[in-house]
Amino acid sequence: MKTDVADLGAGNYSVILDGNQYTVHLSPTGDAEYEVAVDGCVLAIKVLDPRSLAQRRPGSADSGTHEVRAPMPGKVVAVHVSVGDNVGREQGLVVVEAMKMQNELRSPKQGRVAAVRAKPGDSVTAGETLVVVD
Amino acid sequence: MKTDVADLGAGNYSVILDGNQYTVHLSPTGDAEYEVAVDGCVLAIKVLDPRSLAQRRPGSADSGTHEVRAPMPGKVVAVHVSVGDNVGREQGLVVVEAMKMQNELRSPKQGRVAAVRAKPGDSVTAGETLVVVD
Amino acid sequence: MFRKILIANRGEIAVRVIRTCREMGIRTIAVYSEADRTAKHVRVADEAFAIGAAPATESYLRIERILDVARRAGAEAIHPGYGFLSENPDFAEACARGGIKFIGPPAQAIRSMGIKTRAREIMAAAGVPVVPGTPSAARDVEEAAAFANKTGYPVMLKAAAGGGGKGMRLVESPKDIAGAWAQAQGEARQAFGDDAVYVEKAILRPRHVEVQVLADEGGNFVHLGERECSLQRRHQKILEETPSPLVEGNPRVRRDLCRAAIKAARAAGYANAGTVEFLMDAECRFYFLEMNTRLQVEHPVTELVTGIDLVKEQILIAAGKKLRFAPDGIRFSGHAMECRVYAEDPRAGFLPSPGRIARLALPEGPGIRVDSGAEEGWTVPLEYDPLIAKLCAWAPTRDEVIARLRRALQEFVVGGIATTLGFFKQLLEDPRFQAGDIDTGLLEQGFSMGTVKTALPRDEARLAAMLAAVQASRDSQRNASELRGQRASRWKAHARLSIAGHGGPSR
Amino acid sequence: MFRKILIANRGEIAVRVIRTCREMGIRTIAVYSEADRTAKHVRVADEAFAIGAAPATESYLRIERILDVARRAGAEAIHPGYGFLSENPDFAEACARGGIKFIGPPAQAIRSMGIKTRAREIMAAAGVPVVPGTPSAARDVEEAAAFANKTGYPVMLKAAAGGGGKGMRLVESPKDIAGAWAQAQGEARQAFGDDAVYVEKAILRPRHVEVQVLADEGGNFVHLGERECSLQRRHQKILEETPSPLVEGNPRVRRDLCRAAIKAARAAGYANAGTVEFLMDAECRFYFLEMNTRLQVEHPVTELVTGIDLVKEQILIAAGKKLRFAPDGIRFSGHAMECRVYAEDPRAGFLPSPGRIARLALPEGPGIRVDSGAEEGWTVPLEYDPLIAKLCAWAPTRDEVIARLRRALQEFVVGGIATTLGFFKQLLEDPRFQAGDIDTGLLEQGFSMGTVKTALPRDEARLAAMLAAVQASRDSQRNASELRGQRASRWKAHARLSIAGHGGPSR
Repeated sequence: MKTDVADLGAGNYSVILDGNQYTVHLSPTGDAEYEVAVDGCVLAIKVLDPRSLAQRRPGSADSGTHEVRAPMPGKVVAVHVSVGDNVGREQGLVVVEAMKMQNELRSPKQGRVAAVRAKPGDSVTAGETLVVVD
Repeated sequence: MKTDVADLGAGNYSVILDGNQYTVHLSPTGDAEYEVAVDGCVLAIKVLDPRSLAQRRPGSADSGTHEVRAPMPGKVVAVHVSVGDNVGREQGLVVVEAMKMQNELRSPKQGRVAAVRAKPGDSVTAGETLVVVD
Repeated sequence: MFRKILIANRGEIAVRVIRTCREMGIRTIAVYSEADRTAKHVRVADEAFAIGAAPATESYLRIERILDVARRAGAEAIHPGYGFLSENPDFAEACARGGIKFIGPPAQAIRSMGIKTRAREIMAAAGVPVVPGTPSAARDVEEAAAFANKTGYPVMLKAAAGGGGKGMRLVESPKDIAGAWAQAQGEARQAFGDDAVYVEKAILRPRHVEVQVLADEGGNFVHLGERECSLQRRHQKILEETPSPLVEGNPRVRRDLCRAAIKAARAAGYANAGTVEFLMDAECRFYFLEMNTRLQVEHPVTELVTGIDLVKEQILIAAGKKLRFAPDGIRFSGHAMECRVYAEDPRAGFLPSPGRIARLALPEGPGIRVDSGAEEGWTVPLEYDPLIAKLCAWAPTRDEVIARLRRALQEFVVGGIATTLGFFKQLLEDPRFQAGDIDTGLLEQGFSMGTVKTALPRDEARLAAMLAAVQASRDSQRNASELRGQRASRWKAHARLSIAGHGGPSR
Repeated sequence: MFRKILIANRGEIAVRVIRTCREMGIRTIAVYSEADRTAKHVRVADEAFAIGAAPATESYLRIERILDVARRAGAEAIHPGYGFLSENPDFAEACARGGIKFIGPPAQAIRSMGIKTRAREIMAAAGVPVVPGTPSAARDVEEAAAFANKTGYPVMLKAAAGGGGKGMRLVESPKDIAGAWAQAQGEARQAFGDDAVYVEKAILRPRHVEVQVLADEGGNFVHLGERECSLQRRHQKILEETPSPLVEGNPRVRRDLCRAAIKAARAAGYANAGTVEFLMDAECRFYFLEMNTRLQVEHPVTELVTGIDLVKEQILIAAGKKLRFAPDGIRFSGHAMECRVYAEDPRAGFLPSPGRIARLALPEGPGIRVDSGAEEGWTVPLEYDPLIAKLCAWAPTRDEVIARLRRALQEFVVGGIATTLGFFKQLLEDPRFQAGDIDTGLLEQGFSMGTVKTALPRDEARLAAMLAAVQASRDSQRNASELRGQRASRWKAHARLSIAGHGGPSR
């Protein structure tokens, strides 16, 4: 297959594969990690360097603790739980408001509230941990 | 007068003077030198730092020698003069072509051709000296 | 004619109004909150004045501050845009008291149309069809339930001071009415400071069809045809078009609808530009819903099929000019649609997505119109409405408009934040939408980015994405190495890739 | 219908054609030279193939290479755009031989209209008015002088194979004819490889008015009204509009003009989209000038007042479809204008200004259409035509179009290279232009960026510029200091400034 990649600047690439042209938009989301838009679809891509592979530690994905993070910057308008509360899956924990819209963050699992790091009136940034569920 | 300057990024500034709003586009043309577009007009502005003022040397503007430079990148299609030729003011010296358009460069003064640094077929960049008239 | 107009708004609509003022040779005054100093509406205005802190209650909703700027800067008129103070009769009155022309209807018309129950009364008295309902706000849940039992379920609870879907609840059966009543009251109180709620018979699978009207201050009225606005999410319009696919084939319905709109505007004592909204059932029976006493977000589609600049007409009317169009003097041509581009992430339940716009490339070419309040490099603030741009298309036929929008969406790039652009790409492929078979429930029921089956792009497109990523990674590594003054690392061209895909239809 | 079309062109017109193909569901194939790998027309196409080195003679003019790509990629038709091979009858024939449909007229029509003297002959025989002149190329300067003496000066010398103003000379008196003859011959030889020159009576202060025609392959013809293209520099159009301000007030002239255009197209044996150009004197007498056997640069203004997508009609006609419009079935609405945005520096005698586009902000909003071949970050190559974008506006009246363009020009930002945007800002303020009193000499005689009196912006705007510069300088110094890890230098807020101004009208 004949491939040709041209950098158009500002995260845009023109990729021609056997004559078929694709415009690809990349936004870096981390070290060698990209959110990639092509054909109106968005893909998350991580480029794995063989060297960095060696340094990777085995995954610790399933430890049982979940952090509920703000999905967007905004303002906390309500906190429904306290430390020690038992919560069900999908139970509402915190309400964050941005752009005139309120969004309720729910518990990803059944469990116990291990920490509450937000109170009504707080301004939060995207990705900030608001509640920890054990 | 109440002044307020806001940086909009990419060389754009919003300047509000007693309520009147101006959008100013700056392109740097050198150290603290800018081409500035405001109100559809273009100004050349140099910001003089008092420290750098001290270092400036007296101008050597009127030495009598003139360099005729390419006003744009392009290709030399004709050279009408040779070293030693006497030329009149406005006499054609070199023809440069770019974007399907031919442009004749003329002598800025009456004088003698001291150097010819281009020949037909040469690719030249903007600002490159093509002919020196003494 | 006015020499100076203050625009008491922000975002795309402020920019939109400024454009027309500029074309008319009228000097423009922008106002801005602390969050908007670098906003586009400030930059395109001739004059700009700060009016307070970021929350709208501290700035764009402050009547006295805005009037103070108007007086200081010598504004002769104020255009309120939509939202904020545009439907606030106290603002219209305060303008009048201050000797500044409010570009909109008389305060009395705003006030009576703003109380939904009062508006219904006026319309019923004028012979405009209204949905059967309680004549005014229900006293309590018992009165609401009694009406529902008499009329039959389902019914709709609605805030009397309402708008924008706030304080609205559909009740399907008697057992749900108590809970819904409490919710509707609570929302109404929070949103409008008024918990009055009334009850209407629910129209099933209704379509939202509205009529644009213009009236001068001498009592002349004209309509500019209908707009179909049935595509909504959480009672917010998301895509609008004209003509309405349903009404288009029924000239008699259109005639009756537009006549009813004029009748409604007359009954409201209206002047300037306004919109009469109707609910329409599948048999094309229509009922007065409410009157919006301002310019609508979706006004460009009407402009595209009539060639009339509605903001210009608003200004001319406010300046006391007579209507320039006879009722039969308006030519309608072709079809137009508008996509509201929101800073929301459709792949995450339409969560707001404020942030910096790293890249902005607008679609161009035949039949495309864009109205945006955003610029590359600008940070979308989180304090306001998430509408950042409106993408409109015109073409001779509806099918061609859809094809054109599809093309334009491929050209439209907003980088750095999530937007609803991808959502529209999918919506345009929906067979029900393409057939014009739409109602206000379509997006909630049969269609959403979360529930619709999404496919990954075909293999080759995925490969292209990977190659670009490898290349970018290589470039950044090289740059990083150079910066650190180290030797370029040996990069394995056959680096391994991990890919996760979400969203987007297959090509 | 074709499933795949190859676009044998580059720049804005290739992008323009691709847009319509995409809307029609037709897959597009771009071709590109080495200088154009990152060009927009490549990026918006579905497929893209390299065809050679940067000079057009090595790529975009290579018939065999283009046909080879068409064959390999499975193109069923080729759209030639304008320029390059679009009026090359050998290319049209080669396409036909290769079994690929050429989207344009029959080779025979291109050939006969391409030889200017032959075209004149055909038109005179068909009863289309032509300018009095030598029936074919003059044998020598003596024959030219003899004709000039008989008809009376001034006369025009023109290259028989000409176009674009090359090989054209106005001769005002007998003493100039020998020199002009040599120059015209020389230019004609260089530009077209053919030094045949003919003589015509010169029309003084002529207007350039052209008529858009469409013809299907079954011999049906329709016109889409006239375009006024009198605003030219060095015989290159720079601003076009429709309707023509001169013709607009003369329905009889328009009728005769459009009839003559249809007659001309018939006489040429024409099919597909074409344009019949006329010279018109102040008394509205018109004379056939030439026929352009392709899509014109300025076709969007016709699209804006008719709502017809000319590229779509071209493709439908090439696919054998019957014309979709009856002669009286086309509705004309309002007024439209086009500004050609060139990468040229109007403050330096319109020198070409290739280079990197550091910033690109397009105008938007009501009535604005942009067709560009440029993108932010892209470098305009120096090998090709300097046209980077076309800014068009539509409005109900000519005055409103001018106001709209003026507004749009304030929004249009191209950073990094010089463009003709500033030139248009001045042109739109010219009273003669505003009055519609234009002829092909206006820009050369009464108006140029060099000769027109330019004013500096008013004091306050200058001050704003200075403040921004001081701020930027301060920022960059701070950044530089931080990068170097040094302590931020003490910057004197009252830094001295030196200012030199050029260009631009006062506000």
